[in-house]
Amino acid sequence: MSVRTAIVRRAIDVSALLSEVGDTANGATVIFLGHVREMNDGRTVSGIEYSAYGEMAERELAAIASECAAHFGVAHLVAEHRLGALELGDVSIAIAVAHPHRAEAYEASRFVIEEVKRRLPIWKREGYVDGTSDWVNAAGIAHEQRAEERQ
Amino acid sequence: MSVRTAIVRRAIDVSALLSEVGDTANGATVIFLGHVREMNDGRTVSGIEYSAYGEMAERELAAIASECAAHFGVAHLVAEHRLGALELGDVSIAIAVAHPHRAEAYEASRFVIEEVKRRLPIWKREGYVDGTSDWVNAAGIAHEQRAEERQ
Amino acid sequence: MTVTALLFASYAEALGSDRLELTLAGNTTVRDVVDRLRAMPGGSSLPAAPLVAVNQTYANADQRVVSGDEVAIIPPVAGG
Amino acid sequence: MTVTALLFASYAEALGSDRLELTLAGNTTVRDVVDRLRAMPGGSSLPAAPLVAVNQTYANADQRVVSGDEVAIIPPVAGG
Repeated sequence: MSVRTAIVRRAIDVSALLSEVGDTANGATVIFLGHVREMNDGRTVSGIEYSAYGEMAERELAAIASECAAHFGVAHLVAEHRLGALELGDVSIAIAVAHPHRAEAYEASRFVIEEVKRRLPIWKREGYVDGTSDWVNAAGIAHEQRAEERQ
Repeated sequence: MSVRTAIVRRAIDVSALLSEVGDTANGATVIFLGHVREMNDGRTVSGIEYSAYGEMAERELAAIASECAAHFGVAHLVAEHRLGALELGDVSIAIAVAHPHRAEAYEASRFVIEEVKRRLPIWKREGYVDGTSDWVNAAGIAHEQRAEERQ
Repeated sequence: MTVTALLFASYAEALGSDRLELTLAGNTTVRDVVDRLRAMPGGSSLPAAPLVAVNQTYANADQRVVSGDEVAIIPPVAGG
Repeated sequence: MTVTALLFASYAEALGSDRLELTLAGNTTVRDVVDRLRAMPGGSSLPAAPLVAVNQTYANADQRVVSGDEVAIIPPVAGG
């Protein structure tokens, strides 16, 4: 079994991730890619600046991957999240999971992205073609709920 | 929206599929890869020969993709299934789905592989390291059930 | 009337052929084609009610077949 | 005692800093650190009960903080 995670400031090489999880023991590989999307909430996006609480993000991503590997028994898991200025279509996150069976490969992949969205301390400032920009608060409601649970 | 499916007799180029579904309108891409696995039911596999009812397999795969696109509203879907003699680790099927949202991307991807397993007229003869070989009947029970439903 | 029976994988091995031209009486169904194949040498390895496609579309056992139809007997599929 | 408060994204913009050294009395909790930050210029944009991590682990509002702790106020996350 191999598990590797990284917070990176360079382009994510999807083919390299694929090679990394590939071996002859597994029947199924599921790859999830998140991209910078042109439209968000009706506004035309020109790019996104990703920032993070770097050290904690590295720890949390590693923790998510460990939990996933333990829970689903994945054979190989590689996850990279990119920071910095991303352009339209750029890959912001890539998750590659290999498993002997497909059901677990899908579930493990989904687990990682959902936990990333829930708890990875990363923020994005979306730039729009009209020259404005805004912090994206996609997880705002979940965030308030989590904060309240902790009171 | 673009949908393309193919039954091929050459290696599947996963990077090419990725480029094909990539654009700036979609936030999520899910790729499923099926591989030739070294162990199956406790026997050590040396390779698999895939054969098909070729024309019908092409029609069914195209039908599955159309149903998927209509049901999940996927933006881009490319699926290729390989035939012929495959070695350990070779990709037998690749399914790439791009969607504005990740939940639908996962569900659409899963839909395609489950329907492929259920109804694509493709067979595999597994070769083992001991020199023997056998037709694989992984979907045997489902098959008997489907046949009975049709009586 | 004549229909073309297609056989694949283990079924083709059992009957020693992947394509047979069958001459049948009129008023024929998928079930009749299967019964004919099962009566041939090696045909007993076919299940009584296999999955069948007529002209590349899955069909019920009581579906009518007409002259020129392509009737494929589909072993348990194993794609993916 | 002294703790380091870390601020990110919109919270860092609101307080005009991404890192503040705070001197606090003993017997201090996460909630006390948040209250101190909210009393500072621009601090009113912080929610009364934001998500907080102490030394890079998510923490409850009543968790004790000790001298040298790194207390991060976490805006709504938006990774992926």
